[in-house]
Amino acid sequence: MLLSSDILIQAVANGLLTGAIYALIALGLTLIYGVLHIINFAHGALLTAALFAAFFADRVLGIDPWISVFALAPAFFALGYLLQRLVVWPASRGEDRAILLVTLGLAVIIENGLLFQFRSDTRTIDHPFGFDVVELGTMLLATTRVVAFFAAIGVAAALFVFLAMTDTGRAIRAVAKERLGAELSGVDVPHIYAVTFGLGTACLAVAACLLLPSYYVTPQVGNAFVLVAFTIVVLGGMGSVPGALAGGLFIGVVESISGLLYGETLGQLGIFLIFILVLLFRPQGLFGAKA
Amino acid sequence: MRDHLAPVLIVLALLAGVPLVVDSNVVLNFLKVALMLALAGTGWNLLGGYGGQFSFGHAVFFGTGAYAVAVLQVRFGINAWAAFGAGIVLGAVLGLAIGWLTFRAGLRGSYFALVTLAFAEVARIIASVWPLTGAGAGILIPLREGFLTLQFGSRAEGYWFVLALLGIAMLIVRAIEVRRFGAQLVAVRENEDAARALGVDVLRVKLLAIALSGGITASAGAFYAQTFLYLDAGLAYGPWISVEALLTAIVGGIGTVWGPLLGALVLQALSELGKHLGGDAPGLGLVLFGAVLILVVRFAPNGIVGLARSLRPRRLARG
Amino acid sequence: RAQGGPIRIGVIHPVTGALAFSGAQGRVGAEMAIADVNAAGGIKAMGGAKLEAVLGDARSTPEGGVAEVERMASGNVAAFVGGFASGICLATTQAAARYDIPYLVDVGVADNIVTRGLKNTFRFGPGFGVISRVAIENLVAMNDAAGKPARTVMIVHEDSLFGSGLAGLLNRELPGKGFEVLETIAHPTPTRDFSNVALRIRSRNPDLVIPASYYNEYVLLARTMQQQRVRPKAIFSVLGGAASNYRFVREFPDAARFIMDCNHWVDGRNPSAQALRRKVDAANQFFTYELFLNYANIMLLADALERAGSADKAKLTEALASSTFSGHFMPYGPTKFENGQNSGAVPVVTQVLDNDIKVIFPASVAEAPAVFPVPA
Amino acid sequence: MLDVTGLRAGYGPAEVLRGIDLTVRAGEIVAVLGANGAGKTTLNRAISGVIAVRGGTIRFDDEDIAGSRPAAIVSRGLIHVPEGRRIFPNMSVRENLVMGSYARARANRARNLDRVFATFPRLAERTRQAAGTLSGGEQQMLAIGRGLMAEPRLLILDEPSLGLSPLLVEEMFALIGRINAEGLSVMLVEQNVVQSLALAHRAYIIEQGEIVLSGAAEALAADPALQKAYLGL
Amino acid sequence: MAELLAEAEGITVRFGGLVAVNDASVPVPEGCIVGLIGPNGAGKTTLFATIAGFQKPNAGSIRFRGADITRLPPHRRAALGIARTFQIVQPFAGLTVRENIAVGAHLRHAGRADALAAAEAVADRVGLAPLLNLPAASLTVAGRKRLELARALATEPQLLLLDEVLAGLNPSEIRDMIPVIRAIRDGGVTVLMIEHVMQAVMALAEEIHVLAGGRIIARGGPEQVARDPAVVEAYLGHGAAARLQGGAHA
Ligand SMILES: Nc1ncnc2c1ncn2[C@@H]1O[C@H](COP(=O)(O)OP(=O)(O)OP(=O)(O)O)[C@@H](O)[C@H]1O
Ligand SMILES: Nc1ncnc2c1ncn2[C@@H]1O[C@H](COP(=O)(O)OP(=O)(O)OP(=O)(O)O)[C@@H](O)[C@H]1O
Ligand SMILES: [Mg+2]
Ligand SMILES: [Mg+2]
Repeated sequence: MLLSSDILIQAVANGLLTGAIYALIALGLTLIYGVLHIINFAHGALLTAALFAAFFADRVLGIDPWISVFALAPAFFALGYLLQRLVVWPASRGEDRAILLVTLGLAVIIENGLLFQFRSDTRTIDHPFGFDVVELGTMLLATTRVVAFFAAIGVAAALFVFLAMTDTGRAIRAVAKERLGAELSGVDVPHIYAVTFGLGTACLAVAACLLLPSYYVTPQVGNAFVLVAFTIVVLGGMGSVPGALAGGLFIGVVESISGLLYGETLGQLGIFLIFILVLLFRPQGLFGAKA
Repeated sequence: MRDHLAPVLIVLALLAGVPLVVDSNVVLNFLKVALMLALAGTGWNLLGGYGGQFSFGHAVFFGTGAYAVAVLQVRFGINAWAAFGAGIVLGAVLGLAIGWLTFRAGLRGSYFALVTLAFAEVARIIASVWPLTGAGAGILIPLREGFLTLQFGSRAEGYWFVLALLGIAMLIVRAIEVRRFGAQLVAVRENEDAARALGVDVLRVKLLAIALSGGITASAGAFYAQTFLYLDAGLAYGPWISVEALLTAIVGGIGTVWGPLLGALVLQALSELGKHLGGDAPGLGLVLFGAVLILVVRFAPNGIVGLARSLRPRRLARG
Repeated sequence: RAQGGPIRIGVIHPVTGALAFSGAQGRVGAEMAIADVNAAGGIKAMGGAKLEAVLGDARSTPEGGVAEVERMASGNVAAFVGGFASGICLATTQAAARYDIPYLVDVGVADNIVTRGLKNTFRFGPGFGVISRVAIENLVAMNDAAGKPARTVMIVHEDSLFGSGLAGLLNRELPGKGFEVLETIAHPTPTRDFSNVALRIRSRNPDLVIPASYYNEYVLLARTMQQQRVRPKAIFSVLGGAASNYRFVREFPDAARFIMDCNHWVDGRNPSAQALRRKVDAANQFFTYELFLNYANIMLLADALERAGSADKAKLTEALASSTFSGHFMPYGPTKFENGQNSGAVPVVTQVLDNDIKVIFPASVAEAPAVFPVPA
Repeated sequence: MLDVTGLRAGYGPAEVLRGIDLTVRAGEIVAVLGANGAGKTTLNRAISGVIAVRGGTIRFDDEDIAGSRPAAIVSRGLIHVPEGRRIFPNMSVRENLVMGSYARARANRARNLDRVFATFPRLAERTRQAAGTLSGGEQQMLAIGRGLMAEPRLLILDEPSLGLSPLLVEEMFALIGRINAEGLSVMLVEQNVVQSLALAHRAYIIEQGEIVLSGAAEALAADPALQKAYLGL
Repeated sequence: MAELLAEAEGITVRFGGLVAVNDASVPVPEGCIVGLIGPNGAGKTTLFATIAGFQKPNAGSIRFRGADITRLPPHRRAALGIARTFQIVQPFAGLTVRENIAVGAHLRHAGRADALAAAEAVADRVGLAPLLNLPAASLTVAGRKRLELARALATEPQLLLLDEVLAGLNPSEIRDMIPVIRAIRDGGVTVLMIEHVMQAVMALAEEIHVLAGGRIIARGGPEQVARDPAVVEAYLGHGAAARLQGGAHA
């Protein structure tokens, strides 16, 4: 098949735009994974919840997602914080496999609670820039996605600095590997766990507000993103913020190019094959430290 | 050694008697599905519970067993029983292949979990485009009831069949538990380096475990295909199957013979209960199910087997 | 059953899980029909016996559907309606067959649902084979009528049974009918982004785009095409979620305008169809094919009950098999079941015109003339 | 400064500490000695709030801290350098030390870092190495260094000489003496009985969760029963 | 001197830029107790890891009973009769002490009953008998050290590598352990031990190798090594050296 370089370049650009959103979702996952050592099965459901929140902010209160993000991100931080403090932690008592089940239970509750409350309709918003494009040479890039791209990169960068430079960031990393040691250094472990969960959830709120103008909401919508996010987390190296960002962008481009060449279905295969290859040759992920 | 198998045999015999005293198809259907999940969970438990290798992708085995039995019958005209056996073998071989790729590369813990998840996804995508598996259209096993076609006319027969499969699987697990292989498997779960230092061939132990695990879970998939007679990629390889396999084992009691069976029964019952309490409002039943799941975890952190043990007077460790 | 007690009807749909939206729509249709039958005096041949819906949730899986069949069979239902997805219908019809309880398939378009020799299984709507054959015939006829404006085609389809089956058929049939298929693009459900698909369409610039996708993907595709300024001469879809969905028409009128769809649809001129439409609007629901197909199936069942004069399984099955029901609002004519398939069932072509969905083909049931090719 | 009375604690059904009474006065080095499994580590864990206290009181600076959270106890300046090092393996040596000043003495972080590096030059050479790859002895130094970063008022050291070479053990005890001379109180849990008693002012002997002997270190060192039980003489 | 059971020859191990072990050779005569001492970070544990097969050397070879085993994986070496303990203990935390030891015993005993019986016998030898039914997680550090020893012994090794198994014991406990280790040697097991507890090394080892900065800086009999000025400077310190001298004369 003949593909002009124009098309290839635009496909790469599209991939990067999508990848940034993936990265943001993966970022939340990798944070929670890195500290709680567990794959948060409720991540997809929480993303769905965030999308619903952004949707109703727009529909009912008339607040554009790009504005409401400034309220929803803190609100979802609080939600995540409280979920961890009041549900996940007490129910699991910090046991890895119990956390797994609790997050699974949460996912079922959130997803079906939304279904029960709002039914399974597909909802979309009519965003003022919904059909605008940024023209870059021959490329037409959706304005909403370009904005999302830069916002996502910004959030990732901020998070990276936060983890590397601040005491709370260091405490998060410390708790991740050595709980007792952290406790004896004066770290309030349940608090740090909850902060981490809150941060991961806040990332979802940001992702939701960026996604909504070009996407839709249903009670199952989050899951499609989370499967990719899992891949990205491993690809980038578990717990690594730059890894999640790079992995997200990389996966976005791979998906885009292989989708272009082999069709969207087989294009998905491209993601997972890359994933398996990376794991076989660099099991610690692109940015992961060796075990 | 016989003594070790006795409790399993007794319970199996009791379960086998159910259709003789209960003639509600609702109950039998309930039990049949629960036993099928228990079977999938028993496979998961061997690798995840005893071997400590948590898989999030056991659908890859379930689906392969299911597709094998369907494709071999439909496309190649192979007898259903032979196809069923082939499905189990294929599950085991696939287990070996996946194990060889992942364990050799030293993948463990959550990495392993996510790699298996990826394998299941790859399988799902392949099955959704490959003409042999019916691609997107799926594959339908023609309806022909009979012993030779392994399609049972009565609910009881199907029930006994899956019970027999589960029984064999449980006996295998029980036998492993009291042998060298079992001890080594558990040692690998607890600490690979220490196991290696004590002369355990960690790779071999894991490979054997994943092969057995794959075979057992594949038999559940084969049973599924042979019962519902229709498969598509989402049904065979969908992520929910992977979740149910691990859920039954963990809720029941990880690393125990009884865990998956108890877990499957309890989870199925909870799901029915949720449905009952939630009424006809879509979603409400599952919300209740999720809430109860969290409560179960809260009050039975070591699974139902663990709960039962803690209620009994403390027993000295097995000797 | 006590004389004069209500007649229980098992209404099984996937109202949770991936298919929840379609399942819920189907349930609404069945419940509306049952209410209407009861309001009109119930089953007169049975002394005005009322119908009672026993609701079931198949949870979007075959085993979920079977569990509901078992539960309801032990609760003495006279018949089943529903299923929605082919995979569920295959399993539920088979389970119901063990009890010889008649089963009316609402949507489930897979042809083999009715070719397995199950005596209890009836499908009122058209199966996949008929839909796709008619779709191609209609497309060719419309193109011919308009002076063959469309010659090149791109197909975008979801990768499960319905999309890939259709794409295969189109690829086989269209070249012989004067069309050139430039490219066929498969995508999974869900697909997160259609930018590249739009990109490819833009670069190949086909006259005609044929999407065969479920609702969410369809909407994303149409939106992305609009955004990327992809404007083919027509978008002609088959069983295509959005082109026969009022939500889409309302929310994205620009993206939806002039889209055509070959699908299950009511005879828009039929008064009872119009009445139902009003009722659905009043109830703040969307008028979708899942809804009215279930409605029609209940009507068909009520008619069979009248003729059988009994809720006895064998008699009811017999009455269904010999049914010549014509009091429905589908453009099918009187029902006539051959091996359980209603042989008169056909799809029609609809188009989004003036923010409404109108039947445009075949002429015998058309409400409005087709706009084809689409004005630039 | 630290006043423990009637302390009881344990794990699950097993009660390990069965009424411990112990005091550390300001400026003292107190050695806690006892056989394996006597409950020394459990005592430390109970004092620093890592495990629940089942009875008795723990007063630090005249306030009851029994039942407080570890973070709160650390903020008061009671720092526990745990057995088995418990450093952060994924973080660099420097970051480990910085974490030591998470709850206390943040303002003096830079100064304290220099002090720790001066005390343990080996760590200064390895500031960027991941702590998990340090040798056993290096990890021990790091753990103590991390504890010092919080400017402790009372330092609990659980077997600090474990795994150190004789030379370093020597230096370690000298170091403890030095920081004590600067005014820091130390509670020292050790198996290195001879040197501990030589360094400490007072000592307690724990057996099976109870204090069986206590007094001035010199007197204990001369006690024949103790010599037989713990010095292998 | 007895025949060599095992020999590490010219071993070099690098971690990135760091040379942890630098061209070190350690011969281990059969039937002996050989000590390996040296400052923290000298590379002792790393050298052990290469002998047991956990660490690939960048250069050098490992010989066992004359055969080159440099490329064998750890479990094959265990089967040949090399057992190691871990300085940072690695118990099977979720298992009981008995089950922990039985894993080692299974190397030579296929049957469950045999392995458990062997485990109990070994537990007796190292003083773990009263703790057999406890979960390994509840052992104290010293208990875990014993467990390391017991598990290794249960594999019925010919060469036993002990990495600081006496650390964390008090002097009288160390005194009690010395005969245990000696008895192991007398039972025909060759021992190579890393130990910082000099009294024990001096009492047990027939030959001592001193590793510093990755290199062997001294070797010889205990008395000789303890007097070596380089060893005193790098490792013992003058205080300890003096005490050892005193002890030796006492
Ligand atoms: N996490 C735990 N769970 C259950 N029991 C424990 C746990 N930790 C310690 N124990 C038990 O508590 C008792 C006291 O242990 P502790 O660690 O306090 O002893 P110790 O005096 O510090 O010994 P050592 O000198 O070996 O470090 C021991 O019998 C031990 O088996
Ligand atoms: N995986 C690794 N990566 C980087 N450096 C390492 C690694 N393992 C060990 N080292 C370094 O190699 C050197 C030797 O370590 P080793 O553990 O062999 O020392 P040791 O002699 O056993 O010391 P100790 O007596 O303190 O246990 C140390 O400086 C250590 O930091
Ligand atoms: Mg201790
Ligand atoms: Mg060492």
